[in-house]
Amino acid sequence: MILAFALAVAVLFGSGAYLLLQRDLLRVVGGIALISQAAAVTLIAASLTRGQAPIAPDPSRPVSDPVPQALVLTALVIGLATLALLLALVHRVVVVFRTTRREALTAEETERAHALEPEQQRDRDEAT
Amino acid sequence: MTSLSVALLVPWVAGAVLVPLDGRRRWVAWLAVAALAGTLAALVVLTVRVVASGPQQLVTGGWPAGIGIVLRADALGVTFALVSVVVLIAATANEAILGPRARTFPALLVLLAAGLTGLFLTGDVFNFYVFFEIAMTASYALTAYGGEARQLRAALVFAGVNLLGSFIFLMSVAGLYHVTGALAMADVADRMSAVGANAGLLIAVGFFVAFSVKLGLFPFHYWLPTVYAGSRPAVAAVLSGAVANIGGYGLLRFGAGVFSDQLRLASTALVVLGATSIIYGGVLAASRGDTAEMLAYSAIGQVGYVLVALGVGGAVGLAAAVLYSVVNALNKALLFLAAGLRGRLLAGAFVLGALSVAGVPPALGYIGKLELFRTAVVAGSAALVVLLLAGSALSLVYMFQTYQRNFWRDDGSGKTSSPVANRLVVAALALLVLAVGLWPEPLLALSQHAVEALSGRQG
Amino acid sequence: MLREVARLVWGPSLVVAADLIVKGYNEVGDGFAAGVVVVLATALTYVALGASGAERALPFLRHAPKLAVGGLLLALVAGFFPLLLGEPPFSHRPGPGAHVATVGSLELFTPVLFDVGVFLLVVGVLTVMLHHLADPDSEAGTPLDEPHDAGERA
Amino acid sequence: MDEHRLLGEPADQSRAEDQGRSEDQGRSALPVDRPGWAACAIVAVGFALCLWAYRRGGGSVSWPWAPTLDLRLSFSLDGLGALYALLATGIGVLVFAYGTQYLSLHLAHENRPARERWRFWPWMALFAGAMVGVATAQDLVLLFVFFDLTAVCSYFLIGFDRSETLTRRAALMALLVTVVSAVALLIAAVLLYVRYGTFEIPQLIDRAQSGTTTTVAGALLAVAALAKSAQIPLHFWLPKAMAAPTPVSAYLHSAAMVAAGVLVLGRVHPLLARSDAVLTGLQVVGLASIVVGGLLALGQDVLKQVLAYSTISQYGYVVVLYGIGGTTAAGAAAFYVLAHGVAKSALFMTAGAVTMATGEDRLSRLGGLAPRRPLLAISAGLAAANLAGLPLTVGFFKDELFFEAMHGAGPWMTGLAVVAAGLTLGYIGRFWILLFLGRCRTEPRPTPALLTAPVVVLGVISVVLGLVPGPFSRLAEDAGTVTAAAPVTVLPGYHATASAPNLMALGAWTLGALVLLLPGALGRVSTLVARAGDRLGPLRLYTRTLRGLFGISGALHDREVRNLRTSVAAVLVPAGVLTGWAFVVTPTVGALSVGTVRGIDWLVLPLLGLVTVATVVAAVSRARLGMVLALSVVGFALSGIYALVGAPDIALVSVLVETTITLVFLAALAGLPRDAPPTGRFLPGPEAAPHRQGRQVLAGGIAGLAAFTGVWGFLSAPTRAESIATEFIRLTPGAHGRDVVTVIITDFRGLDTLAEITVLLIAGVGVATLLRKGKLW
Repeated sequence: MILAFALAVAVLFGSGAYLLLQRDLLRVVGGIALISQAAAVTLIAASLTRGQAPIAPDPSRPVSDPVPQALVLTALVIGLATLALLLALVHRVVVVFRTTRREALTAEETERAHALEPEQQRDRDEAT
Repeated sequence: MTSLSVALLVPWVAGAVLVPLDGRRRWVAWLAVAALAGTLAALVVLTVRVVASGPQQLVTGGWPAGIGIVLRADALGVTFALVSVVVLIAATANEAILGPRARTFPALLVLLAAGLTGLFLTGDVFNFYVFFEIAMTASYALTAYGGEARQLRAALVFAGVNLLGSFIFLMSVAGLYHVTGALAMADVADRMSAVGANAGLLIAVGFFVAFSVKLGLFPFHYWLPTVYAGSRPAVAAVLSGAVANIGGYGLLRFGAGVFSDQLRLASTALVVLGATSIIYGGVLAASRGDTAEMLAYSAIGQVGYVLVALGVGGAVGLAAAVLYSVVNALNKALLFLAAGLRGRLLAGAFVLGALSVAGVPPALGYIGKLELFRTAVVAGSAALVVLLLAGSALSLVYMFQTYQRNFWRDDGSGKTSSPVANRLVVAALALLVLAVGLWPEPLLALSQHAVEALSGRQG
Repeated sequence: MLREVARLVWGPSLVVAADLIVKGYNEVGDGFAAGVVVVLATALTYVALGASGAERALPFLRHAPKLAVGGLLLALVAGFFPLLLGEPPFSHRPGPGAHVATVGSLELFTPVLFDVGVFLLVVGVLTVMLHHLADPDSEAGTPLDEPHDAGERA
Repeated sequence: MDEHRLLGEPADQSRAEDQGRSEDQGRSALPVDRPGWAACAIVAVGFALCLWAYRRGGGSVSWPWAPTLDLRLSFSLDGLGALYALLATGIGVLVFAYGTQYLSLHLAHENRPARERWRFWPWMALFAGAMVGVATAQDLVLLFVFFDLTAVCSYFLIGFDRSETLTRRAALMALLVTVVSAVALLIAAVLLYVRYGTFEIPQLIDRAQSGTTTTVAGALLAVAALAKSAQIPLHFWLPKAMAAPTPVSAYLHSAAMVAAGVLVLGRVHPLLARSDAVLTGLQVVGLASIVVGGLLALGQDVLKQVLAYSTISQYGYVVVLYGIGGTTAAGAAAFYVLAHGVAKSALFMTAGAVTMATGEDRLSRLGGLAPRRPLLAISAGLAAANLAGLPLTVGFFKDELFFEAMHGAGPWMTGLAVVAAGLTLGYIGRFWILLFLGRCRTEPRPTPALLTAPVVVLGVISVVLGLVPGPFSRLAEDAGTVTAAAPVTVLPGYHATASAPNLMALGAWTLGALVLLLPGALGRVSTLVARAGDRLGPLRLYTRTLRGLFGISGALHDREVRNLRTSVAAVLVPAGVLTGWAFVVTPTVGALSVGTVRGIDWLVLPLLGLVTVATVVAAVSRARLGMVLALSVVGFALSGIYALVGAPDIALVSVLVETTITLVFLAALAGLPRDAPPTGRFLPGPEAAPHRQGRQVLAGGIAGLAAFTGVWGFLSAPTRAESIATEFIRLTPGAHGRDVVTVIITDFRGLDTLAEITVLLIAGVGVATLLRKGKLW
């Protein structure tokens, strides 16, 4: 099982990373979602014991390790929270960058760069 | 024990109360400042207790330590908490005077403070993660503050990269539990010795990556310039002066406190990484036309010192690491705020910051440099001494180049100058940097205690 | 038809939630789960009636923010009140081992208060998110903030 | 380059008009410089106090400063301290008085508001204080603090005319050279502290043995000191620093700041003396500075440049003397510093007065001023004679003592000493002659008396002490005693005998006379040296280094692509590499296990398979909807797994969460524009070329591999110690619960839950902030 879980985590994390590198921001969010799942699986896989559910457990039989379960519960909630925030952020970015026309935007960037160039040149001349 | 809970509770409750209020009203922002001031007061009391009578500890629910969550305030934690809250106060006051532009700004800052105090004062690995998420989530929202294209871009990059870091951290926590069967840092640290070298080092790498991302160390630094230069000055000050402390603290707490063996194993690697960071950051900071971008690269270089000191290790090295983290946090907060304003007083403030970064007395920085040189000399490494020398030379070049551009070549005349109150806030921060530089004993003593706390953890 | 379901579903969801909280300590589930259940019911209403419709059908939704903050404060109180008694936070009354009065399967002691706090917050926050994400663009056209030059980085 | 701008003085074309203006300004219209006089008064009081304390036998104080680092605020007004403190404050009084007039005129010339004085006098006063600090500090770190403080003051004073590019450059250069080299002092301090456990100079002198540490530390101290005293090869900043207003040059760059360097040498000399290498080095550097500085001074046209190179050369004398070491040299060095300080500041003030009067700063445009400014001419002449070491001036004794020490150091030194003194006479004679004799090229206009008076005072001092050198020699004796750590006697006097010093003096004068009589020859040599210096001198190196730095910086910056994708990749790839490193460097044999599959696992495995497949689908699916659905499949499959492995609580929550997430995603999908997906195009950085897909697959692969290595690594190493889980299970009933997990999250670890819901709230607030300007509803 160790190997199986490790492989699952690897696939989840790797695919998540791959999605993070995409240019479609919704895919980026998907990547984060996958990576959070990878983390959850890792936590569960980190259980030291597996067996019956830890609800009034019968001491004679093995019990599933409750600690990682508690941690996963917390982690899931946090994952949900961050995911929602990220989605909102992405949405905002898309809206703003769509309402401000592309060329205007790139123009702004290049303009910034151009504005800096003479400054830097003057700095160089000045220091030497 | 009470002061510990209070330090935790004040920002938490205040943040919750502030959420529904309209933060664009100045009094709300000042309420936030007051809350942070309260936190600072509680922390000061706590610090006095810690210095007087050793670490303060409590276990939630009165359960045995490890079952209940261990909250533990030692010198290391309170030092970082203090400096972070000071920075937050300065930044919040700065915006309070200008009038915040977003309803939620004050609440988010206070909640950020709650997260930071929590993670600096907890003695439990997973609890650290949770508070860490409070701080990070708040800072994701804060980075977008201002809401223009640049800020949103900054927020996106910041969130994307740091979420990745957070999950790497979480997976490492899982590993830590699996190999030690405990979550309380003390127990974990005790049990680490029994852990196999392979597993131990792999987990340690996970933690290292997570914290290096926060710090923006050399290979992980790409996000940093975009974010620091893109976000608004107050936010940049918070990110570099308060949030980045998570990285430094984490490296110290987990590196020296939990993974001491792995740290020794990796010391060379750390020193190399740190050295690269110093040089790379310093070189790129030179001849940057945009002050904020220069400061961002400077930050990359400065955290390199912390890593080098940590890598060299030993009592002197760790003390230097603690000291320099504090120095760097104050410098960056001061400089980002100063760079964001216009008018009189600021030249002086900026100069003090610049001197501090370059390690020139009487500003605080030279004490950090002194400790670093001590580290290098104790380690008996001439190469390190040369590296530090090069680092300070570089910082001198880029800081004063920028100073001359901003305050000599065009001395702010013609530009509308910022409200005097803002400049007074910055000046106060500058005076703090100067004062601690003139009387460094308290800081030195704190860093000393911090190291004792760490080594106490170790064994 | 879907509308009917939506309306009908919302009430029972509360019952389920209550059950989850009450049984929480002995069976599966807790305040969080309960909260999500309610929110899912709300979400269904949103899907059925659309944002405006849902908010007309369930007018009390607009109190969600208060609910969220109130929930957090309640949880904080439930967690930290022991400080007043000089005990560490999260010490619960009645303490471990002590007798606990029960109503049905509901044990009357402070963790329940805490759980209720969690429940309220989850309902509140998730509803807020739902409300915003349901029609995110309603105000996004305007810039996020008023023009404001002082202290602007040159 | 145009030296006018360098000097910050009005260029000649503008001379005509400000002739008239400064006529009346020169007379009365000048506002009284109150801050200037205040500073002057402060320094005067300082002088009086130093003198009084010194007459009472000095004394010392020592308070704890930073016990953790054994730092102490320890000062002592011993002979050496007294000498430099008195020199700094004494000259200070005169220069400040001079400055009150000079600065007003200067600002008037440039039509600058009088309030700019406030950017001048505070630094001057602070500098004077810092000099006293340097002179009296006994703790190496404390010394370093004051040492750098002087550098910072000089930076702001040099940069006083900050509107001039050349001024800004000069200021930055001075700062870089002096501050960076000063770090050597700090390093030395740390070296000695780590070795001998103290920063206190006296204790260090007691404890330090000759050895590598001491040699290295000594060398470092010497470097810091030499750069400060503008010695070859770190001298180039001083001539540039002449961009400062004349009072600054007359104070910092003649008698005070540059003196701080040799002061440090004198202070720590017993340490330096532990190593012959260091002493030899000092001799070499000193001689080089004497000769090069002297030669270059001969060729200069700009008044202050002549004096600047002369300063380099003159402090060379002192350095050589310290290099020789021993009691005679120590006393001579101390005496030399005093005499030189008097002469040089007088000459600088002369230069300033002349420039103020004529608007000219070049010898080639000046001359014949003696009849028009007799008093100035005579006083300047006395100062020049002092510098040249002619009889009846105190300078004669400084040379006498110098010759004596050099003679003691062997024939080579004897010869070089004569050459050096000859050069000095040559260039300073040339300076005075060209300035005051010959035909008048520029008519001077009246200037305030205070621009001449200080020169007169110093000239008089030169002569009076030339007749009764007692005060100076006594000071020099005490100072030398500190330096040589042995009683020193300084007995200057006129002996009409054929003693070595007298003969050397005669030789020097003849040589100097020759230089004056045939200027052509040495002038050519001087220009040659100058040209060589420009070609491959240290200044060239400095410039090249900085330019190179900026070049590299720009290139690297252009290479960096700071968009989201690169940032993420910059985390993933190094993380992967580090993980690989960790995997390789640690023993893996037997550390990894495959694990066992039993019972329920047979149901878990297929679900894991499903998860894997769905994940890959989510990753590769081109349609957004496809990705979202695949994601939810992943989620629900995982919920199933949770249920199977005995985690019903998670199963429940994860089902609920997955449903919510799916809803949220769908909502976002509906909200997001259908058109071309928003891309990195908006984030800084170039368009992604198709080949980048490959890179992304690669990065993803690395990340996955790293995760696999890490997770497999620690999953294979479960703890042997007892997990806290058992404790939780044992204690749960006591906490009035049956469901251990629920009890953990609400009771044992309730704090986590509290924080977790706070995160949720913050996220909600964030969403509101982003989409509704923070309106929660």
